[in-house]
Order: sequence, then C-alpha cells, then structure tokens
Amino acid sequence: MTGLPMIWGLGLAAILFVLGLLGVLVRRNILFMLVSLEVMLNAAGLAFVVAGARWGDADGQVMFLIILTVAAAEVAVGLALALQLFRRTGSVDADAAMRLRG
Amino acid sequence: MVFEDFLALAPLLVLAVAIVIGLLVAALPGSDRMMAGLTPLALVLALASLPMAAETAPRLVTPLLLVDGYALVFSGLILVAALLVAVLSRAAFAGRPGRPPRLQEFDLLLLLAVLGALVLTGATHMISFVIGLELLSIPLLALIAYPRDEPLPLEAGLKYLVIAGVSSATLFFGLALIYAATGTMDFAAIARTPTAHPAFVVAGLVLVLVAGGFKLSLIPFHMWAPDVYQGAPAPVTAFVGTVSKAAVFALLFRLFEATGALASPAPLWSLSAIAFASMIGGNLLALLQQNVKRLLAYSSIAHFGYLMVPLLAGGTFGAEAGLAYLAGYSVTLIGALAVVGLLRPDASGREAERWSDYQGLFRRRPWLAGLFALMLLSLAGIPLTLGFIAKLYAFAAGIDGAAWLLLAGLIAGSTIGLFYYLRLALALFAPAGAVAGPADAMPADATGLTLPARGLLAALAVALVGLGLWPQPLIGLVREAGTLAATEPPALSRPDPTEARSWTE
Amino acid sequence: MVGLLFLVPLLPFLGFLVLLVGGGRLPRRAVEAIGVGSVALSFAVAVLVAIGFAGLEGESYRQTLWRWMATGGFSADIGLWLDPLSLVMMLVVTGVGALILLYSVGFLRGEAGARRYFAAMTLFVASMLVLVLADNLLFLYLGWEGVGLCSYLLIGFWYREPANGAAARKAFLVTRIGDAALLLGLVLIVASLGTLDIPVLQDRAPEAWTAGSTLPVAAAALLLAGAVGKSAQLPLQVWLPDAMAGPSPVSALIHAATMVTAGVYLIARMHGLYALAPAVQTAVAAIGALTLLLAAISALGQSDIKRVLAWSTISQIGYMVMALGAGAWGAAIFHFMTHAFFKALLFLAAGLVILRLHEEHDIRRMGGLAMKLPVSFAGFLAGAASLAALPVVTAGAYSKDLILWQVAASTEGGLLLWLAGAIGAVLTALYIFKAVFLVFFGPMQTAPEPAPASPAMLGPIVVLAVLAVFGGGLAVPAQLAGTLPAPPLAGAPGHPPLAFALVSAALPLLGLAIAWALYVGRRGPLTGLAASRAVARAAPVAAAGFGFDALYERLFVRPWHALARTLRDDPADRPAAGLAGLSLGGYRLLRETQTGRVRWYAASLAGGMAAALALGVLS
Amino acid sequence: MTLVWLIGLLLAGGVVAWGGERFGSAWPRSIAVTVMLIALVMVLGLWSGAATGVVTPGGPWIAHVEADWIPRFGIAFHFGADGLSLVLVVLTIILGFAAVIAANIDVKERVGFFHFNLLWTLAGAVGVFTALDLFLFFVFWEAMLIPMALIIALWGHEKRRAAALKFVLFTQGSGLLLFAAILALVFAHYGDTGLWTFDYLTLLAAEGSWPGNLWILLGFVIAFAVKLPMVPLHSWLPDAHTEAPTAGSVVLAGVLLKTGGYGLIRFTAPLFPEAAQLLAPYAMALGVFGILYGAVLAYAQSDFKRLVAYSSVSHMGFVLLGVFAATLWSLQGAVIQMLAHGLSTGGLFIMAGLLQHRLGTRDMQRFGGLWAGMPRLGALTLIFAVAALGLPGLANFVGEFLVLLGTWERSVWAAAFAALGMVGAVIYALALIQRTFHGAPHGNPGVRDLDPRAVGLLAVLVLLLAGLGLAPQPVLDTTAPALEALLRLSEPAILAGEVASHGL
Repeated sequence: MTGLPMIWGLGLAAILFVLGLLGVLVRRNILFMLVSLEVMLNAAGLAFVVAGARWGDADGQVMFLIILTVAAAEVAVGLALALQLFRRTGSVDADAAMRLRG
Repeated sequence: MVFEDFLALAPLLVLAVAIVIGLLVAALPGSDRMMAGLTPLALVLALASLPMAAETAPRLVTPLLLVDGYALVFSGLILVAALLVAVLSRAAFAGRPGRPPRLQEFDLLLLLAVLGALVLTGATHMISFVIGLELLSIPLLALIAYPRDEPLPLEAGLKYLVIAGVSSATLFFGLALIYAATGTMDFAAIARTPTAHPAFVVAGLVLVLVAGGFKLSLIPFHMWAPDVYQGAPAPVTAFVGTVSKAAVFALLFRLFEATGALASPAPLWSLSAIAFASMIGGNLLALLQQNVKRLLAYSSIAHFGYLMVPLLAGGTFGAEAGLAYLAGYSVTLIGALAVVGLLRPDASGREAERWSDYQGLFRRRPWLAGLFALMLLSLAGIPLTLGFIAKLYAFAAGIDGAAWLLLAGLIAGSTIGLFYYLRLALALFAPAGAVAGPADAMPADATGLTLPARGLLAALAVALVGLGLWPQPLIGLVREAGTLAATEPPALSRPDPTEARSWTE
Repeated sequence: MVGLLFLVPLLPFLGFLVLLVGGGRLPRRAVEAIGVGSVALSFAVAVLVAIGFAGLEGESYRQTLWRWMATGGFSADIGLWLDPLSLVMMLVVTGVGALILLYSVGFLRGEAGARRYFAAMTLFVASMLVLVLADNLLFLYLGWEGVGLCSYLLIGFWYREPANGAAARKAFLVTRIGDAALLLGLVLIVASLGTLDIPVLQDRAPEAWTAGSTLPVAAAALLLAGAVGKSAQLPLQVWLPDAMAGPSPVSALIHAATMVTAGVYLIARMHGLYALAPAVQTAVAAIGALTLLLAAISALGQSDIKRVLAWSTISQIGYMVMALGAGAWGAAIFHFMTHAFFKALLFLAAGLVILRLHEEHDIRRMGGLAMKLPVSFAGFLAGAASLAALPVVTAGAYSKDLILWQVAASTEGGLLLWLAGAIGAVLTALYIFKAVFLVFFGPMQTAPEPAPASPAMLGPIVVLAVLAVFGGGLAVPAQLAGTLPAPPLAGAPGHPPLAFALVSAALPLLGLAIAWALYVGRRGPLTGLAASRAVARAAPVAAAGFGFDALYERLFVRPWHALARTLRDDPADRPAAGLAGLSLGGYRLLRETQTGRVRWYAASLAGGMAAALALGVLS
Repeated sequence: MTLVWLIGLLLAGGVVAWGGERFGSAWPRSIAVTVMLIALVMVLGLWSGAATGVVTPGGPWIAHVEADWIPRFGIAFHFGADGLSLVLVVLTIILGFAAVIAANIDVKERVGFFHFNLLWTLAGAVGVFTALDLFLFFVFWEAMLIPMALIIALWGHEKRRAAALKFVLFTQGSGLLLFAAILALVFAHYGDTGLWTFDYLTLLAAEGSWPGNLWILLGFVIAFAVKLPMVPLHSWLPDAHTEAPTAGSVVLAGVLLKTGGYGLIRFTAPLFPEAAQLLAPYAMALGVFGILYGAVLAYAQSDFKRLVAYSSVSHMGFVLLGVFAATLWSLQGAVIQMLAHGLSTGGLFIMAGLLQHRLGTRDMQRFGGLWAGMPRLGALTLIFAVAALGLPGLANFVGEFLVLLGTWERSVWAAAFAALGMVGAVIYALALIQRTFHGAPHGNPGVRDLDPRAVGLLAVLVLLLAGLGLAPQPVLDTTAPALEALLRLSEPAILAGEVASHGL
C-alpha cells in the first residue's frame, strides 16, 4: 500500500463527516440538507475504502458500493418529498414543516 | 450454497418471491384486490416456513447470515407483527372516505421492509447489517408519507428522512472505524482480533450505539418519534413501533453479545445513561399529553428504555427477556393503534387522536373502549395482561444483571406511566355529561368496522388476555431465543497483523 | 338462692336491651315501668342472694358464665364473685339505684327523651354491678368503662345545650386517662403474673413479687391512677363539678352514690397488692388527705347548690381514700355506704328545690324555703346533718369518726392525716350548713311554684333520710372483717377512748356554729373576718377549684387544638405532592424540547453522539 | 377446592351482574346479593369444617389446592387457607355483603358495572388472602386495585378522579417495589439452590440469609405499609375514602386495608427472620406514631368521612404494632383488631353514606343537632363510634388489649404510648358524635330517620361487633395454630427440617 498511513485517510473522512453533520444542522434549505447528507454518507464510504486499502481487503470497496446505492435511494426519496413540500408550502425551508410539535 | 442453505433462508425467499410477483401484478388492472390477498398470504407462508428453517438451525449461511433459534424466533415475532399491521392497514385505509388510495405500493413497501427486518435478525456481518437496515428504513420513508394528499404525513416523512439519513451515516462511519481497527467485518471475529487502535473500536461501537439509539427512539435521539408517530397513519406507526424496533433490537443484542461491547465502560455507561434517561424522560414527556398518538410515542420511548435492561443484562436470559418484552409490547401497541386507526371520530375521516375523542367512549362504543382500556392496562403492566408478563421479564432481567439503578428507574418510570395510562383509561369511562364532542357525530353503530377489522381486534384481545393468563406457550417459544448460537464462524483466511494486543484492555 | 347471682346484673341489662330495641314504640309509662322495675327486681334478687349467702358457710361464692378469651396462657372469663365486700356494694348499688330511678320518674315528668334516659340508667346499673361483681380485673374493666360511657350519655342528656356536651366529653375524657393507666396496670399484671383472676391474684401476688420491688409498686400506682381518674381525686377531679350539667337524679346515682366510689372499691378489692407496695399506700393516704381539704375549701366557695354537693362528694371520697391509705379498709367501705345514702338524699332534695324554683341553681338567690318545701327541707337537713357527721344522731358520724379514729391510730403519719380529717370535718359542716341556711332560712328571694310534689319523688327522699340517720346501725365493718384485713391499729383498742370521741364530736358542732354566726346571726367577729380582703381574694380561687381547670386548659387542651390546626392538612402528604410537582415540572421542561424543527432534532442527535464519544475518551 | 370455587363464583357473579343490567336496574343488585349469600354459606361451611378438623386435621392448612401455571419459573396456582386466611376471608365476605346492600345509597347509574367491579375487588381480596404462591399473590394484589380504582373514579364524589389516581399511584407504585422484592427473593433462592420456584412453602424452608436480605424485606414491608396504611405513606387513604361511594369505602376500609396487615403477618417475619427482628423496633415506633398522628388528624377534620379515614390510620397503627411485636398475643390482637376495625369502620362509613344521602354534604360544620330528627341513625352511629374508641364488650377492645399485652413484653414505652392513643380515640370519636348529633338543630330539610331495612343491616354489624367483643374465643381458636406456626418460623435460628413439617 502506498506510504500514506491510514490515520490520515480516516482523519479526512472524519472531517468530511463533521462538515456534513454541521451542514445538516445549519442550512435551512431542505435541498442543501440532502446535499450535506450525501457528504456524510460519502465520508463514511471514504473511510471504508481507506480501511479496505489498509487491510488489502476488497470488503471495504464492496461496502463503499453498498453505501453509494443506499445514498442514491435516500436522496431519490428525499427529493420526491422535497418536491411535495415545495408544491404544498411554496418554499423549501425545512422549518416550514413545523406543525408536528409539543 | 447447498440445499440446507436455501432451506435456512426459506422465510426470506418466500418474501422475495412474493415481492417480485407483487411487482409484476402491480401492472395488471384489479391488482389492488390481488395484492390485498397476496400480502397476508406471503407473510403466512413465511411464518409456515419457519419450522422448516428451524430444522437446519443453527447454520451460518454465507458469512453474512447466521440462522439460529434466536433469529428464527425474532423472525416469527416480526412476521406476526407485520401480518397484524397488514390486516390493520387494509381495514384502516378502507375506512377513509374519498377515493380509495392505491394500496399496492403500500403492501410492496411493507413486504420490502419486512424482508429487511428478517435480514437484520440473522445478520452477523456488517454488510448484511447495512443491507438489512437500509432495506428496512428506506421503504419506511415512503410508508410514513404514504397518504400524499395530507400535510402531516409529508412533514413526518421529511423529518424521518433527515434524521434517519444522519443516523445511517453515523452508523456507517462507526462500522468503518471498527473495520479500520480490526480489519474484519464479522461480529464474532471483531472481538477476537487484536488491534492497534482500540480507541477506534470503542468509538465505532459508540457510534453504532447512537444509530441504534435513534432507531429505538431512546433519549436523546428520540425527538423524531412523537412527530412521526403522530404524522404517519396508524398502521405505519404500528409498523415503526414494533417491527423496525424489534429487528434493530435483535441486531444490537447480537452485536453487543458477540463483540462483548458492554464489557468496556464507555458503551456500558452511555447505554445505561440512555436507558435511565429514556425510562424517566419518556414517561415525563407523556404526563399531560393530550394527543393519544404522541402519548403512545412517548410511552414507546419509555418502554424501550425498559427494554435496555435485558440488553444490558445480556446472556441467554437477557435474550429471552428482551424477546418476551418485545412480544408483549408489540401486541399491545398494535392493539392500541388498531383502535386509534379504526375509530373514525367524525365524518372528516381523521384518526381518533384527540383526547376528546376518547372522553366517555365507553358509553357509545363499549367494546372498542373496553379493548382500548385493556391495551392501556397492558402498557401499564397490570396483571392478567401480556404487558405484565413483559414487566415480569424486565424486572427479572434487571435483578439477574443486578442493575439496581436501572431497576429503580424501571420502578419510578412505571409508576409515572401508571398516571397517564390510567388517566386516559378513566377518561374512557367518564360519565356522558363530561364528554366534550357531540356524541352523535360518532357513527353510533359498531358495524362501521369491516369484518377483518373486528377479527383483528378480537385476535388482539384474545392474545393479550389469553397469554396474560396462560403465558406458558409464549414463554416456551421465547425460551428457545435464549439459545443464541455461539457457533464459531469458519476462520476466515486473512494475514494476521503484526502487533498482537487484544483491544479490550 | 345464691345461684340467682347472675340475674342481678342481667336484669338491668335486659331492661336496657328492651328499651334500646323496642323503646321507640313503647308508651312512656311502659318505658318508666321497665326502667324502674328492672332495677327494683334486681334489688329484690340481690336481697335474696344476700340471704342465701349469709346461710353459706364459705367465705365467697363464685359463678362463671362463659369463657371470655383464652390465648397463649392468659385466660379471662365472664364470671361473678360474691364476697361480703361485693355484697355490700351490690346491695347499695341496686337499692339506691332503684330509689333514684323511682325519683327520676317524677323528676322527668315533662321531659322528652325518657327512653334514652332510662336506657342509659339501666345500662349504668348493669355496668356498675358488673364492676362490683366481676371475678377478674378484665371483666371489672368492662364494667369500669361501661359506667364511664353511661356517665357520658347521662351528663349530656340535654344535648341541645353545647355546654352539657362539653361537660360530658370532659368527664369521659378525664376518666379515660385514668382508665388507660388502669389498663396498663392490668397488662403489667398479666405480663408478670399470667392472670387477672382476683382470688388467684391475692395469693399469687405475694409469692411472685417481693414487697416494695418495682413491679408491685408500678402495678399499684397504675391502679391508683385509674382509681383517681374514676373517683375524681386529685389531680383528675376537674370533671366532677362540670358533671353537674346532667339531671339531678343522675348526679345523685352516678356522681355521688356509685360510680365515683368505683376507685375506692378497686383499691379495697386489691388490698393485697397495696400491702405489697407500702410506698403507694402512703401516697393513697396523702392524695386522700389533700383532696378532702382542697375539695372542702372549694365547696365553701361555690354558689351553685349542685356544685357545692359535687365538691363535697370529692371531699368525702377523699376521706374514704385516706382511710384506705391508712389501712382502714372496713371503715372506708362503711363510709362509702353511709355517704351513698346521705349524698343521694342531698342531691334528690336539691333536685326537688331546683325543680320548684324553675331551674334556679344559685343558692344566693334562694332563701326561706323551709316552710314552702317541708319535705325537701327535712330531707336536705337530714342529709346535711349526716354529711357533717353531727354526733350520735346521724349515720355519717359513726363512719367518719371510725375513719378519723382508725387513721389517727394507724401506724405512720396517722396524726398528720387525722389533723387534715379534723379540719375537713369542720369545713364540711361549715359549707353544708351555709347551703342549708342560705337556701331554707332567711328572706325568700324567688317564690317556688306551688305544684304538689308527686309521691314518687318524696318517697325515696323519706327512705333515704331514714337510712341517712339510722344507717350507722348496720355494722358493716364487722361483717367485712372476714374479707378485708384489720387496720394496723398499733396496739390501740377497737373503739376510740372517750376523750378522742368527744373531740371528734365537737368538730362538726364547731363548723355548725361558725355557719350559724356567718349566715343566720350575721353578727359577731367572724362576719368582719368573712368580709376582709384576704377572704375576698381567696374566694374566686376556691370557687374555681384552685385553678386546676385553667391549668389543664393551658397545659393540654390549647396545645392539642394548636397541634390539630397545624397538622390539619396532613404534612405527610407534602413529599407526595412534591414528587407530583417535580414530575409536572419535568414534563413542562421536556415538552419545550419538542420544538418541531427537524434541525433541532438533528442537533440533539449530534449532541448525544458527542457526549457518548466524550464518555468513551474519558473512560 | 372450595377456595377456587369461591373466587370463581365471585368473578362469574360480577360478569353476570354486569350482564343483568340489561334486564333492569334491580337485577344486578339481586344477583350480587345471591352471589354473596352463596359465598357466605361456602365460607361458613369451610370454617365449620375447619373447627371440627374435617378438612386437614393437624396441619394449619384448612383448604389447599395446587396446579401448575408457569413451570418455567416454577409458578403454580397454589391456594391454601389456614386460620389466619380463613378468618380474613370470612370478614371479606361479610363486609362484601354489607357493601352490596349499602350500594344503592349513592350508586344510581350503571349499577351492573358497579357490581361487577365490587365483586371483582372482593374476588381479588379473597385471592390475596389465600394465595400461597408469591407470583399468584402479587397478581391478585395488583388485579384487586383496578376495579377498586374504577369504583372510586366513576361513582365517587367531587374530586373522585384525582383521588382514584392517587390511590392507584400509591398502591401500584409500592406494588412494583413488592414485585422487585419477590423477584429478588426468587433469584437469590435460585442462586442458592438452582431451583426456580415462587412457592411460599419452599421459600420458607430455604432459610438462606442472603446479603441483600434487609433490602428485600424493605421492599415487602414498604408495599404492605402503604396498603396498611403506615403513617408516612398513608396520605392516599383520606382522599380515597372521602371520594369513594359508600359501598366503595366499606370495601376499601374493611377489606383492602387488611391485605396490608395480612401481608405483614404472612410474609415479612417468616421469610426474613433476622431482618424482621432488625426492623421491628423502627416499625413499632412508626406504629405508635401512627396511632397518635391518626388520632390528632382525625380530630382536626371537618369532613365526616375524612375523620373516619384518619381513625382507620390510627387503628391500623395498632395492627402494625401488634405484627412487629411478634408474640402470639400481639399477633392474635392484630387479627382481632383487623376484624373489629373492618366491622366498626364499615358501619361508620355506611352511616356517612346515609348522612350524605340525606343532607347532601359530609361537612360537619353544616351538621349538628341531628339527634332530634334521626334518633335511630344517631344511636347506631354512637354504637359504632363507641366501638371505634375501644369500649370493652365490643370487638376493638379485645384487639387493642391483646396488642398491648404482646407489646408490653417487647417494649414498655410502646405499650404506654399506644394506651395514650386509646385516649386520643375518645377525643375524635366523641367529637364526631358531638359535631353531628349534639348541639342545637338548625332545621335541615333532608332529615328523616332510618328505614327498617338499613337498621337491619346495621344491627347485624352491631351484633357481630358485640359477639366478637364478648365471645372472641372461636376466632382466637381458629387463628391460634396458624399464628403459632408463623411465630415458630420467625425465630431466626430454626432447623430447616422442622419447617418441612409445617408444610403438608
């Protein structure tokens, strides 16, 4: 495996993960929340690829492919719901959907 | 993959075939009625195939799935719950006025989710864990937001999507850390492989615990539950409350049992803290709750707080206690939500979730109110109901694992729980004078319920009181779950890493 | 005929049951007939039994009806035990009781509630007989409490007036304090001697207990407390004066003749126990002496005719208790008998006077009634003479002189006790003749209504007057010689020497003279003394019975009300309410977290994750 | 088998009574009365059988039946009645009978459902008194509460809903403690002997002194103390009593309070001898405090039923004292006190119901001078009040005297202060009579006296009180063997073998 130690790869994945998480917390627009969600999922995928590389094991990449498909499915359903939200409330602001509370 | 492997996977295969047939049938006209027959049939067949699979148990089918007594009994519970939900959904949606919604997709999504749940019960490998979990939660998204023409399900779906997405990402990252540290994805192997980065494994397990906490709606990851329970239609809420949580519990129990995660302090302390917070917080949140579905959501938070006691106790008794508790709780929750779903308080076809819908219900719908009261008593754990047997196991597990603090939480939580369960139950019997809504708005005749609906309610009542009085059949079945197969997975050929230091120090 | 003993208490009890169950439908005359008849019949049977008993050669006769309770080595029966002591008590109770009930027929002529009155009276007589005839202390305690209950019912007979209710409750409560002590005494006896059977106790106690050791002293003291409560001795005498709120016949029967002497009977009955506790016996004597002095002075200060008689009763019982304390058992019982006669007579006569003067109680507003009410005057005079123990001519003289002599001659402290008795005798004569002179002599202030007194009322007065005068002849102490030990006369002869007899005869005459001077003659040095400032200041203290009432009010009653007020809404409930408040607060707090914003939910999840990870790093 | 038939009869009777409502509102009442009559006959038959030793001569068990229920944990349908249980079952049936008759004082609507709840509460109580399997005992212990809570909540007076909830929270909450304690005991026993069993007799025989013994005992004691009620845990009683309907109060006071006392006698000392002895002084102190505290608070009340409720707290203080004094006298005294309290307080609550039915209120400030208008009612209330203050000749005195007798041996001071409590009883009992019946009548319109039927019912209670007061021997003889056996078990160091003989 190249000289790059695994820790750095995992570090990058962790940073990406945290950025994605913050993205979900900060952005009010539902679409950008989905984007942040994608970032988080791919961060996990990256971590798997790095780990797979470290152990010279194909499972890492198999898991990455699974995560990709999962992410795709989630976003698909997510966009469908976002579309519904836009059609119903005229905005994509996540906080518009606040009727369920208390 | 010899014949025995296929036999072991019989329930999964039956469902898969049913799903494919469903997809094909969906195109034909009149497919709604066909699907109405196909779904329950598929579930019943899967149930029937369980004993066949039992012969070959315990059996490691591909490194991903371990079909043992534990997995089969859990599958049984999930299939029964799914069957009840399927029948309930048909009856509940039939009651809606306006043009009947297309239920084929509903059934398909349901079967897909059940398939994912079954995979989870047998999973002993990260990949089967991930596939099972996602196969369970993504159809759920669509199920929650199924009634497209109403705002609340949409909002619930959105919230569930975002939170589920975050928790799935957390889960994957956690698994990645464990994989990075140990190099193996097999649960049993994780414990045995020495690793250079023990901190990663602990962190990974904690992240898995967080994802599990979300799925089981434990405090502080619980906030989605009340909104989703209220927003989603009653049958879907029942599904979320029973099938998805049961599958995740089964997985978590096996994961923690195999990896011995609860031996190290971090997961143990965080799980105990979460459990205690859920027991007390869940009950407190429900104290003066006016919306019945939200009340059931908070009560489920509390109940899964109680369920952590068997998880922490671990061992064969822990598995048995956990399963018994889940069985008791599932039947009770589906029963309660059946009444919520089937009771049409007024012409608008909305579900009966307001407090006023239940005020003095006993005078107008004695049987329905009686059943609802029975469910509430079971949730409170009053003897002669199945809920009491569940409480027996929770207490027993608490004492077996000598978790005194959690036992105290269990007692305090149940006492608080008594308050709002009985407050609602007493409201049912309130004299007519005190009732808020006009009595005649309610379709007075009980014939409003279709035949399957009444059959479903009767079955639930019989199960609740029957098993409450004579729990031996359930207990015998549950006893088998305890036989958590400790069979060693075949040693995977893999170069052993240089440093040999077990991560558990 | 002795076998009929069980009928004596049974007859009044049956009368009570008939009145209780069927009373509502019976006409008034039938109610009265049952009331008086059952007690009179009981008296007749008592006389028969007495005759039968005289023929019996044994010292006592025992009749067990049924086993009351037996558990773990202790057993008590419903059984009767007749010996000379209880014979005397039985005869007095039934006899005087019958007379008084006859009198009350006339007394309650115009009143409603006759059924309730006669039911309570018959129950009272039955309980008193049980008390007197019981063969074990537990059955005695049953009678003991029964009489307490009836005294409560009868004091509060005119229940419309709240003050009467208060007096009745006060009586029951104060006696109940004594009863509680008595019960503890019984418990102590059973715990150490294993039985409450009186005959058995008499010989088992001396063997098991050594004289003067803690157990007998404690038992004797507790029994004494019970006696003090019931017989209204110091310090529990506050209830008797207020008990005058009841009708006069009730005061006559219960608060003069029978119930208040129950304590005397108890101490007399348990003389064996007191012999084992000399210290307590001297205490008995001291209490007797103190009470008779205090009561005599208080009687002097009263203006209500019945209160005078009430304090007088306390004083006379003080004499009996002093006698018991000094070991003069027979003399005490003899005085009990004579006292029963003349005190009942006084109360009945006073009742007649009050009836005629439209419920006027204050003697200062009476006067000159001698001619108007000849029979009550004669009765009252005879009673007064006997009470004051005018020599030779009255029964009271014989019993009181006997007490004075035996007390003086008794072993220790005899002289001091005699002195108290002597002063008491003078004061007794003074206060009773003060009442006689103020009520029957001098100018008439309120005119009595001229209605003729019915024979039913006058008859008993005449009979009692005869007994009060000639009762001394019944040589009671001689008959009791068998059952009660002889007094420790330190070698002195049975009869007092001539000189002593002369002195004790002179005392009441001295009192009479002083009373004459003060209230009839109204001249001479004494009137100046009576008007002096010292007496003026002392009078209210005496009238208030030396302030015991005020003391108890401040010591017990007021703190009890304060405690009740503060604890009214149950502080023990506060922790529960606190928990409820806590959980409600928790609910409101947590409910705020459900804001409905999905980003807040994600933040909570992130926060939970961070905390869990931090926990991992720390541990 | 008669025990199972008895419980079955009551349960079935309840259902039939509920169904009977459809045929007319009088039906449920008559069905309930016939059921209670049959039950009375069965129970008296059982007692007479026991007296002549027909059923199981020698051993304390009078009736006994056993069948498997949940073999996994060794739980069985194990019913058995010895003298102690039998006497309390008889009390339950008698007071149940009185409650059914007194029901129509203030239960007018949904009569069938009321009788259903009433009979099921009684069945639960009989179950509690005769269950010899700890799990079965607990099932009855909790199942008995729900119908009682419904009675309070649906047919009660003004603040009935809150009172019912408070009642349930207190009793169920402490029930959970009991449940944890039972399980801890069973697991500890399993740890020792490897045998799953909830059976009372086998647990008795296993004289294991496990480390957590005291904590397990505390779980038992607290649960029974709440039900007794012991003072610091009693605050549910006044609310539950004031708001309950007459019949509910009679059953609550007469029967449910006794389950607490019964539990203390049956389970605490025999199962945990050393720990119970450790706990005894504190419990006796609390008992005495309860007697005095109950008396003071009873006097302070202006509501008729609240006064009687606090008097119950005071009387139950005697029972607690008697149980933890642990001598034959004090235990027999405690049992007699429980019987006497059931009868006298039951009577007082029927009086309260009659008064409230006539005058529309329970507030004694608005009573006064009622003797003129209703002498019979006044006389009967007087008799019950006098019984409550412990007049000899009536049942309470026998109980209190025996308790004092037993307590004296343990601690003189406790007996002394308990005797003081008897003085306190006079204060509140007479206050009750004075505020209600004495004083000037202020012409209340509703005043009318008792009808003969009510007098008949109350006369029976008075006769029972007098009978138990003057001839308690039959009851003493019945409970003696059972209590002696329990006492023998409570001595700490006893041979396990000897206990085996205690069983069958």
